[in-house]
Amino acid sequence: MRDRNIFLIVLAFVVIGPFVQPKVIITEMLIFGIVAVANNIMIGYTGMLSFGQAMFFGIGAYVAGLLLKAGMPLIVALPVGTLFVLVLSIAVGYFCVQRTGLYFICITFAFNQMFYFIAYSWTGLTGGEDGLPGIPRPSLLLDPVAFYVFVAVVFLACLVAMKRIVDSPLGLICQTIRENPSRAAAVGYNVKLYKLTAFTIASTFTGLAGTVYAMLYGIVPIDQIHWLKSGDFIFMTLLGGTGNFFGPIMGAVGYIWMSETFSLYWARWPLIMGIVFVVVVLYLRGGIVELIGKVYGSIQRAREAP
Amino acid sequence: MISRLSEKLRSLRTMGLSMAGAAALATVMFLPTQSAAEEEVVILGIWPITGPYADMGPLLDRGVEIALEEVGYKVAGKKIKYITRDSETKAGTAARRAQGAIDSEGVKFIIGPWSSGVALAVTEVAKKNKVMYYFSGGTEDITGKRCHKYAFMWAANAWTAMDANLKIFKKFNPDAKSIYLFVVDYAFGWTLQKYVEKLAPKYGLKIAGVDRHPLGHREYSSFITKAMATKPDAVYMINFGLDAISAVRQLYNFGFTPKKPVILSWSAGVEELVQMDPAMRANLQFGTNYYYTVDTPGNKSFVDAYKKKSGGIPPGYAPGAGYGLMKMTLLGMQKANSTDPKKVIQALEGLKGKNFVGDFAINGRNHQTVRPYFVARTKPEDKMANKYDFATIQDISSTEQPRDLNQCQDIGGF
Amino acid sequence: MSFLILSQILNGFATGMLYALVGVGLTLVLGVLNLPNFAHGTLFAFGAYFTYTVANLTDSFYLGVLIGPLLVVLIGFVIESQGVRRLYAAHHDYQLLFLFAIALILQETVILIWGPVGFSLLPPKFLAGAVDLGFTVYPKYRLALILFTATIVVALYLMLTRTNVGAILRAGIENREMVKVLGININKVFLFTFGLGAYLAGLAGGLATPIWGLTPTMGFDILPISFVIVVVAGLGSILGAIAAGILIGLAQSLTTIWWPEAANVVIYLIMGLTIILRPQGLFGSR
Amino acid sequence: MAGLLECHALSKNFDAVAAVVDVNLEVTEGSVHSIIGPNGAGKTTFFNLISGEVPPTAGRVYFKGRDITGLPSHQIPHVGIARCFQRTNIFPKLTVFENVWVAMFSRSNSGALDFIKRVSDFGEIGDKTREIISELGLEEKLTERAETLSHGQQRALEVAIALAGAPTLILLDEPTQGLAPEATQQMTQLIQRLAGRYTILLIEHKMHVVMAISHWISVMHFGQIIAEGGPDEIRQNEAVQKAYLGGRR
Repeated sequence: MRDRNIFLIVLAFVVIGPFVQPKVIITEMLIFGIVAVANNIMIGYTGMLSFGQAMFFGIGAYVAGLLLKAGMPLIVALPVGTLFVLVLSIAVGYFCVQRTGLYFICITFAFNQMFYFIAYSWTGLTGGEDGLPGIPRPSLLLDPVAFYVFVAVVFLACLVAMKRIVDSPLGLICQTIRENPSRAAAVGYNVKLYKLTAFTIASTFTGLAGTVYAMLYGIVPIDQIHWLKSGDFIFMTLLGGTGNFFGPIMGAVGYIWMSETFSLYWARWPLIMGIVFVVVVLYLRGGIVELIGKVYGSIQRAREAP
Repeated sequence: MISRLSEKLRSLRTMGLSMAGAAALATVMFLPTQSAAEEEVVILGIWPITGPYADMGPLLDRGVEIALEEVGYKVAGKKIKYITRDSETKAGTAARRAQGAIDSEGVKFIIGPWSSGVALAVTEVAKKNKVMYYFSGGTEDITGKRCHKYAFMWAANAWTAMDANLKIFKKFNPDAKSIYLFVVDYAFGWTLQKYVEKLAPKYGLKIAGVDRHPLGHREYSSFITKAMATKPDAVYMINFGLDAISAVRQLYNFGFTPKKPVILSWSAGVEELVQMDPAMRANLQFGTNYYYTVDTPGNKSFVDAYKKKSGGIPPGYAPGAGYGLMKMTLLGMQKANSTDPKKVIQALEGLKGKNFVGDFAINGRNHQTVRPYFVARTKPEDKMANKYDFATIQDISSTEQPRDLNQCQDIGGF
Repeated sequence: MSFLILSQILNGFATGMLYALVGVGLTLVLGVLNLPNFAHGTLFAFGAYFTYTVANLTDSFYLGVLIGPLLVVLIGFVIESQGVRRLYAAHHDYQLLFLFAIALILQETVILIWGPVGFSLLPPKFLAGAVDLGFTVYPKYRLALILFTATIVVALYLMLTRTNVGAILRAGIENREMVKVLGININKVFLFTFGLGAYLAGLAGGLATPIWGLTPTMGFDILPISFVIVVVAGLGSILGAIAAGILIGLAQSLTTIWWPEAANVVIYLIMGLTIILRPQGLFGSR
Repeated sequence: MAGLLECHALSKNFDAVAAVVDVNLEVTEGSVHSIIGPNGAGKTTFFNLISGEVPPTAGRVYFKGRDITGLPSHQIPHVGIARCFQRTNIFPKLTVFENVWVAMFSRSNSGALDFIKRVSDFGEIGDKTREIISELGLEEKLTERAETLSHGQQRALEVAIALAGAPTLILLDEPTQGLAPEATQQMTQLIQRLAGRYTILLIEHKMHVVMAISHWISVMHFGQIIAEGGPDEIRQNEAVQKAYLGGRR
């Protein structure tokens, strides 16, 4: 399927979604959709697996939340929150990209924990365990519909921006690093620098999503910066499929949908989630994208058959 | 030319097909949920079913069911639809599920959850959606700093609870001079600590030291050695659930108990005691919002009904809270003879009466349920009538929080 | 004050040795198998639950500690041979997803089997109670724990440095290709390593029960700490994991004297400093 | 006359093993310079020292008179040295076009961090990429994934990637390795075609290829250069025959 068609499907989802499901759930799907797509710039395009993306999501949310609470307008709070994450991700990323493979996973994981405990301990600023409450929304966005439209616009804008990035030379360079880092260096690319760039871009979009999340319930709960959330982000990305730019959106939608649905029927629902993940890993590496491709393919074959 | 056109048509068709496919997928995935029928009132219980408090969710839920069975799932002429959601003890998830249930199921009343952090997120959702919210117990902010017209708290006020703990401790340990505090390091823990520090002089007690530990901490040896070095007359614990159980276990390992008493100041009662070996819980004093031996008319029928469902285990704080929350919500509806949240709230404000925990009154100014807080002391193993006969409730007269300590300046309007 | 510091050092060793066991198990799997084992924590939990069950059935804590961890090894074998083995060629992301999924499944299985409510297990009679050491009163069980885990750790270290099996494992950490070239059945090596990692996690879980008790989520509580140990130690360093485990245990308990709230933060401070000052870890070479 | 590339007393030790020992080598601009020697002689390590994959233990490397010793590998292409690897070393999941395009882009003057424009917006780079691909006879595979190419085509792609970096000097590490005779011949012809335009430093085992295309040959043995000269000289050199030709195959 061509990108344009997929984009239309995404658009259709954004428009139809809120009519068939609670807006808040679709809103979260869009917010985490941004995160999952951004995460895929690292996982799918550059071949880096960060287990620490929740720290950027959470910090984006905290900074924007604090600014909004201080009476700053949206137009200041969101960009400043995002910029803060940008700068921070360069600093954190600098240490992380020095290592590869498992060590990279461990370091990002450990950084995540460090920032979690900072947020946890710095109660005066973040509210610690109780979360950062009372974040106001601008009066224009008080109405749930208006807020949904706002999130949808941010989502689509992020999508276009990230699509632009992966279609740019940078996107291609990232893929060369995924495919063969030493060869990428041998044709003249500073691998660590580009990894840092990919890390920063992914983290910044993640932070941006965080700034929007801060307004969703008017509270930043501490679990949004916990390492389990970083895990969620990875699972969303992989569930959707890393081979396609749009795949992770389906991952975010599917992940939230599964947790919402399964939890209604069985108290031990994480077990079902676990089984789904095992199936994905063992039989469906391409994620939901591959599943759709297979179904689509078999329908086509069936149609062609006499 | 024609081929171009047909190509265009084909791409249009793929587009149409994909759009239709997306719509179909969306419909299959998200079967439209019906919102509440007119003659139904939908009450949401948001409980921890998975995550660190997974043990509490089913117990809370069981308590609720008993309250509903008592009224035959009907109130004020309407059928009650009681639904539950898993909070996972994650504030973000709980907020999403609460908001989702309000949007799709037409929820008008929320009860739960179990922990303070989650409650503070849910209370925002309730406020925004003008849905009545009855919180079990914990952070005093619900009826304090962040009070609002739609939120109520069932558990006793923190001041009330700490005062009761100290009073009973002093009564049974008249020679005691100093206590050492273990405090879980977050807002609710600090609140309780603040009150203990304020109240201790009143009972001639000195605070020998305070150690704050992170939530979910399991290793207390270093706190215990530090505490023991100050030779306190008791360790006074302001922590909950597994943290408290771990600390009790290790205090016993270190030989602190049973020589000297340990106070669990905000305990779940039965739920925590069953996880302790009888040797560990010797010489324990615990304060709780509900203990099953409380002697009130309403309580006996509840305990009997509960034991039938649980296979003989008596209810602790969690089932008591579930039962109590639903009872209070139903009471409001009955008094208002309506299921309109606003009318129910108005009916509850200032309401006084007796129920299974004893005399209660709802403070109209901050929506705090004023009610007894129970303090009990464990029985020695050979005095236990059965394996759940853990403790004896001591004097239960409780004092209300002084008005100047309450941070609910203005509860606001609807 | 100095008495307090002495007792805290004792405390630090007791927890530190448990951390070391968990850490060595994880670092072996990480180093030899090159696998982000996010199920390590739940193996720790299973160790505790199996120990509890066996101890209750046989009325002997010692049998529990002996048999419980061995049952965890069986789980480890199943995970390795049925799942992980098919993933060695895959990217870390899928390995991680798989192992995390296993962790979820195992944790929920604990609740299905043993229920969501936790348990306590007291130390055996012989080790119950406390002894007066002069400067402090200290639980006998913890003293025994220090001695026992120290023995295990030393034995483990000797096994890994002085025996053929150890040589193969260390070679596996240094250079996996070499092990293949040497004509050793790499599948067996991997199975053994995963089993050994599971055993150490399970043993730590079993030994920890009289101190930390049992709860279904205990696996997810220990997991972050074990990863920190590996980062501080240096990936694949066994000596490093032992040292880092003890170091973190000590740091935690000593922090309690002056800044109790930071008992957990200090772990991550140590780790942060390590990353900045010595990114390859204290004992790492890569 | 100073050479284009000069190595002065270049050495590399891995732990206790000396892989390259005190090598002095000069590559004349415009020449095809081959390095031969038995397996394990240290030829590839020597390449790695020049292309910055590993830093030398001792000695210096000069390129166009500039000291490039220890320069990180990603800066080497920018001084004008391109490298082809012994094992096929391409980007398997990318298309042939993309493989060559990135190498071309690396040396172009466009902002390296340009992530506003699409790849397709760089018309000139795209055109040049296609040119090089055609030159190497891969034009029909333009949009195929590199992993689907035959071995010979992958070797050609490897050369294309090197050429795309607009180098002065090309390091070729056994370009004909594993190729069928016909493909070997094509590769030989290709190198001969390139010979006029680029300076080529070549590691090669197939003697007929070496003898056919080289202007100058250095023989390496146990990390040392044991002989140097034109093809005829080398053919007749006794030390070489003993150490290398005699002992091989």
